[in-house]
Amino acid sequence: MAELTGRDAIRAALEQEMARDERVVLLGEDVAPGGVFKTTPGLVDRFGAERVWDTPISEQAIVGSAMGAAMGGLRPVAEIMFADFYATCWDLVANEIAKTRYMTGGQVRLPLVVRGSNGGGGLGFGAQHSQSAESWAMCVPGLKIACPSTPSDFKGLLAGAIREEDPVLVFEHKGLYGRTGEVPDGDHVVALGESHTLREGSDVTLVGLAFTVGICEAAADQLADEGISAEVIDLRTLVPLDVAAVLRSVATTNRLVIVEEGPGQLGWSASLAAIVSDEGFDDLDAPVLRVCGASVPLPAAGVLEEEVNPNAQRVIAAVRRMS
Amino acid sequence: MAELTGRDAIRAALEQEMARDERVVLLGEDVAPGGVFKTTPGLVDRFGAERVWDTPISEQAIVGSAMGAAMGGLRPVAEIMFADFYATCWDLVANEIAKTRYMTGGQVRLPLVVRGSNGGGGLGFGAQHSQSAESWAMCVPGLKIACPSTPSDFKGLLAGAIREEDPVLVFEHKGLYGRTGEVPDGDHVVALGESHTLREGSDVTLVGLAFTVGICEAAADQLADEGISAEVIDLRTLVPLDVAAVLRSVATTNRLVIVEEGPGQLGWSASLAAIVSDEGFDDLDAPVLRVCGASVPLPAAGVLEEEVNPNAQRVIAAVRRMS
Amino acid sequence: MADDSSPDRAGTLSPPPDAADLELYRSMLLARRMAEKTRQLWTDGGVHGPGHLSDGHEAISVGVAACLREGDATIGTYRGHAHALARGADPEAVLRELLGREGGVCDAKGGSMHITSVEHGYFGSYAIVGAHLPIACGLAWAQRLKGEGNVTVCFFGDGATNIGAFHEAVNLAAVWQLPLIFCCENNLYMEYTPITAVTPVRHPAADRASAYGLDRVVVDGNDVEAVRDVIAERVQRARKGDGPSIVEAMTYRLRGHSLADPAAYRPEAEVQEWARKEPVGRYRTVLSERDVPAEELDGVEREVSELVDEVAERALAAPSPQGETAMTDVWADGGSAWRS
Amino acid sequence: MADDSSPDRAGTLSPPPDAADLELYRSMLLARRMAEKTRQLWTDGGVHGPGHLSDGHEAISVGVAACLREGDATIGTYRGHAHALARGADPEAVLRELLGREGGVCDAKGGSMHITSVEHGYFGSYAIVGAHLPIACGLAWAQRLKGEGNVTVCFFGDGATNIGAFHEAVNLAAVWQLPLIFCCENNLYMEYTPITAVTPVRHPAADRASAYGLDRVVVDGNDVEAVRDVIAERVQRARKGDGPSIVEAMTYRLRGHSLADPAAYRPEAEVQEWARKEPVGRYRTVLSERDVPAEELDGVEREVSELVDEVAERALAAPSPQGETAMTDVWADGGSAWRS
Ligand SMILES: Cc1ncc(C[n+]2csc(CCOP(=O)(O)OP(=O)(O)O)c2C)c(N)n1
Ligand SMILES: Cc1ncc(C[n+]2csc(CCOP(=O)(O)OP(=O)(O)O)c2C)c(N)n1
Ligand SMILES: [Mg+2]
Ligand SMILES: [Mg+2]
Repeated sequence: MAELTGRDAIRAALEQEMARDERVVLLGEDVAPGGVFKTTPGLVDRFGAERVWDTPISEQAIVGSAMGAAMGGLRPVAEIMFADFYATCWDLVANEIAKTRYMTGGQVRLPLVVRGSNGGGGLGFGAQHSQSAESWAMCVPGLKIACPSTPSDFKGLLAGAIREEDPVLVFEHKGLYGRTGEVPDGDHVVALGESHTLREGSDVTLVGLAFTVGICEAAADQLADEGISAEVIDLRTLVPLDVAAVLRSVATTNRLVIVEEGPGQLGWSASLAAIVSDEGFDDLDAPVLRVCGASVPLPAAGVLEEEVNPNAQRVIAAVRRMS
Repeated sequence: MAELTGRDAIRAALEQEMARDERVVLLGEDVAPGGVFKTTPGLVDRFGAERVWDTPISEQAIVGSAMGAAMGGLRPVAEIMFADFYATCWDLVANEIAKTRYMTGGQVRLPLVVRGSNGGGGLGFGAQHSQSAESWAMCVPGLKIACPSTPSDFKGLLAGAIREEDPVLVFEHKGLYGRTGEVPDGDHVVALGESHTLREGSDVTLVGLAFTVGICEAAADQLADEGISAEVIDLRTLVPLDVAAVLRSVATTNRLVIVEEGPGQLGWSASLAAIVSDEGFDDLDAPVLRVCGASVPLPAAGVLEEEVNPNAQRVIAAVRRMS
Repeated sequence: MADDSSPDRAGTLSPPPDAADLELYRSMLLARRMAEKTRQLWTDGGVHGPGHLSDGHEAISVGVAACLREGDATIGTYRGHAHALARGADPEAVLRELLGREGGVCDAKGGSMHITSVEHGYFGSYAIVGAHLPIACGLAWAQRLKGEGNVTVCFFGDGATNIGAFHEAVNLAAVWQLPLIFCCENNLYMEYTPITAVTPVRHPAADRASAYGLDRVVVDGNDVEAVRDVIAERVQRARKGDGPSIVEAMTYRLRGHSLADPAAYRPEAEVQEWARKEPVGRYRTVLSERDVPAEELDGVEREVSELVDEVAERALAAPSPQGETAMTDVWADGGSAWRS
Repeated sequence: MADDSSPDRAGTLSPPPDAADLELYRSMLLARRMAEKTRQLWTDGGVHGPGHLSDGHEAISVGVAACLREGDATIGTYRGHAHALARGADPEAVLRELLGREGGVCDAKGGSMHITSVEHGYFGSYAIVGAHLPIACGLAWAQRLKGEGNVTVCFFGDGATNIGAFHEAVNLAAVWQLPLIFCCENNLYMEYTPITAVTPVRHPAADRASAYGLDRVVVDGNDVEAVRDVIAERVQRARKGDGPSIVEAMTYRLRGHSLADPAAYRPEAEVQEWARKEPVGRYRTVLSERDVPAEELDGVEREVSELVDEVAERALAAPSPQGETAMTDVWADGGSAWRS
């Protein structure tokens, strides 16, 4: 075990996978000089410029090339600097990468990863650099979606994504790049589709993803002081979605609060809430509640960003509303 | 009243609004020759080439120009031929049009409409020309979203959208272009945000949007034969979303089935289901059920498309599951 | 033709020159007859959904395929039937796909706009204008890393030159010196709009080449040998590591943009002029002038027509796919599960 | 300068020539001092979030603004403070925005990357590379329809020339003959990567002009009068209906890409060379050589420095915005309700 930051954990996963499999190649803007979030330093020195390509500012060319390279037998990892920029190449992601295996009757595999920074995290990046784009992706069948919350998962889920035979988008919450945590040494791989129960509890289930997992934990701590025992589940991936684990938990706690950073108008928590409200109907003693970001673009000023983001107090308020 | 097709109703709305307000201008691919769905024939003759611009195949330039033109004082109506192609200009739609008023502290208004064909409708257009992109838009605060289901609303909601001071995306279901219906003559405008209760009922509420409204009606007909009285609500717009009307209905029927054409994985029905499951918790005698498209890209062959689309039988099965 | 360009696998072992000519003729005829058959099947109601044929364009797909070898990749648009066939795709599997039958080349999931035959090096037909140009960059990048001297040819229309993906892809290919030939089939129209009405240069692909440091290459796209020769040279460069090319091939659709389009927007004189220049009849004349006997040419025509009739009959007799097919092959494990 | 180009509203009534020169100097100095102040406020922790300054680029925003009149529009990037100021945006409102205070020019919702001052014709700073070029087309289209001879100038970086939106926008502007000047600030780098490493032509904007039927125009972007003169000519053409232009102005950032970037990737010799060419000191030398007395120049400098210090002090004293501000102005009715 080593204590690593999120960004170093990503680098460790890339190094591990590139060393293991020479078909793994990287591409993106400024990836050779180390990346603007410092997730790729030194990789070009170890693996050479043919495997670590610096691209022009051409997101369509980046993810399109990743797709073509995967069809041609490589296992590319493309970086999209900010997930908001998926909008500049959404056609390639949503219409081509997600659909081509199916449309060709399974003639191609697309083992590729697109990774990049996601979410706000109080860093003041504003409306065009802070979105939670994982929900955009979940609207489109054919994409796997991973959203790690710890340095260990930053490494393990990225390695798992690279080993998948299907396209995976990895959303790295930018508020977690700098947080440290224990990361297993050596080959560390987490398979996609398994949620992680961080703590068990009996009164309410709190479900988070990426940055909001920490919010759930903070809320659970405070609730514990009030004598309320909260179970905390980190979903880890949206596709595959570990609905079974949430339903199992709700069967015990009978209450569910889902915490999503993105706008409440529409996002992944709505899907999970709708499913659990249906399939867990008989287990639920209270409505499933969602604590989400406000349905506005993210404002720049710190006090305003705080105003619209979910936080532990809002989660606690939701739990109180249930009892 | 005249009996018009959906496509003629659109043309009528455009003509009505262009005649009323010379700031209303059109742009898009092949709009001058009448459009591939024949929604704009003759408008260039009446209003001139300066107000009906044929563009290159440049979706970013089309919607970007619409935005700039709106900032400059026009009221543009841009056509995106197939809603799937929003993916090629999603940055302009989701990151610029949706956010610029907010990001500039209200310095600009963006009275603009982007309209285009949406959904499948059994026409065999396949995975890249049949998506239900309205849910992509709903993930992004700052866009109003209209999805008409009748020729009358094709005209009225489009006119209403053009008169809005905010950006509106109008999703025209391509399976409805050819269907006919009564359309009021003269100035016909429907304000955004008001759902339409097509028939009242006491046992279950069926909520549809665009093409699925017809599915709800067909299901309601058959349910009536079985002695089940279904209320049918046409949402008409997703933003603003008329949650109040659905909650009112559920307060009477105590049961809700939502029918969405897009993939069940994530879409607008999840948001509505989550909200009603929460706010209507005490009224509900059964879980809110969603009948959605399968979570796969849309296959081309007719028999396969049928397999994945929602239909009246599935709605009826859902209603039966509830009792 | 360049020494290292062997004929497509659809051909036979090193044929003598005139046999190669006949093979070009046969291959163009196959594309033509398949288009005609498709139009008929559509008129009869058997082909459902949109369809985009390329009668008139045949010299391009065939001329290009003649320069390629196993390991080379091609990739194209919704107007892609001829491209698939030219690389050797099975005509029956193509027709089954168009008819939405079991055994369709894409399991009846792709349809007319997505004909793909990866085993023949045709990596697919993409229906959103411009999207496959960046994808082609990736195919060529993989080829370059493998180091076997293979190349990719990417087909696209004149209309595609105005979309952003075109610019990003050609630029990237030029920066990375990829073994990639961008082949524009300029048929003078996007859907209903003449390309000149929406483009500020005369040759929408070739006149942009200099923006990427590439040569300006325009070729008569209705002359199959001219296409072959120009492409062969470009392929040879790419195999040697000398980077990408743009080639603009001038051609014309004999019919509408799609099966449903009567193409009334085109001036009659223009249509007539191009009908005279159409590549299949024109190449027959060339071959006749080279003293290929009429019987031999007739024989090829008969053979191809019979083949197409036969495969159409078999395709029409094929069953519809099982409904469950709709739920397969989203993922590499063959399934479509997205939750547990 | 063209007859019909009156000075920006930030200037005074028809000044005599040397006064106009001093005004150019004053305007560049304002941008420079504001950048320096912003860097200091960031170091002190008052500016939160990312920030992109343009010390070194000042001659471009100022040279352009000198050609424009009320009714003309400009639009730029996240590196947009100088562009806003050059058109007359209130320095205090800009600093309040950067500090996230009440009275920020965008109500503290936009921040450093989105400085906008529509009342001064600056239609905003856009933080996603390339996106605002199509938007500029729309502004110019509206101007053209209004028929008042107004123009739009759109600023962007060298890196933006490789994204699809650039291509679509310049093409459309050329086809529609819009009154629009695309002004590339080529500072040799995208973030950390030299533009030449990812572009196959030497001048990423100018060498693409011919792809749109436009002239190739390169100007010394650190020479404020050269910029003004080249732009004035292009503006005049656009006002007359002679369509769009691309102008590539060569410049250099004095510091890193963003406030957080130490810019270690740039060779020291290159940095030194460009430091010698920086536009503000250089123009002071020019004015001195024209016999403008040192005291006069010192006076302008003192005046600008004092102004910036004062507005910074007032901005720092301003309160944070009310929390509810976060929920306003999604819609034109002032609110953000999305459901009933
Ligand atoms: C991004 C996008 N915009 C619009 C369309 C609709 N569309 C399909 S084909 C076509 C015309 C394409 O013209 P061109 O590239 O010249 O190819 P051609 O059809 O002439 O072979 C258009 C506009 C599309 N498929 N994708
Ligand atoms: C579409 C997109 N991709 C990437 C980025 C991240 N990014 C911000 S600025 C920048 C470099 C831009 O370089 P250039 O256009 O030369 O402008 P400069 O910063 O040098 O003024 C990049 C890559 C972005 N904002 N938008
Ligand atoms: Mg064409
Ligand atoms: Mg730059």
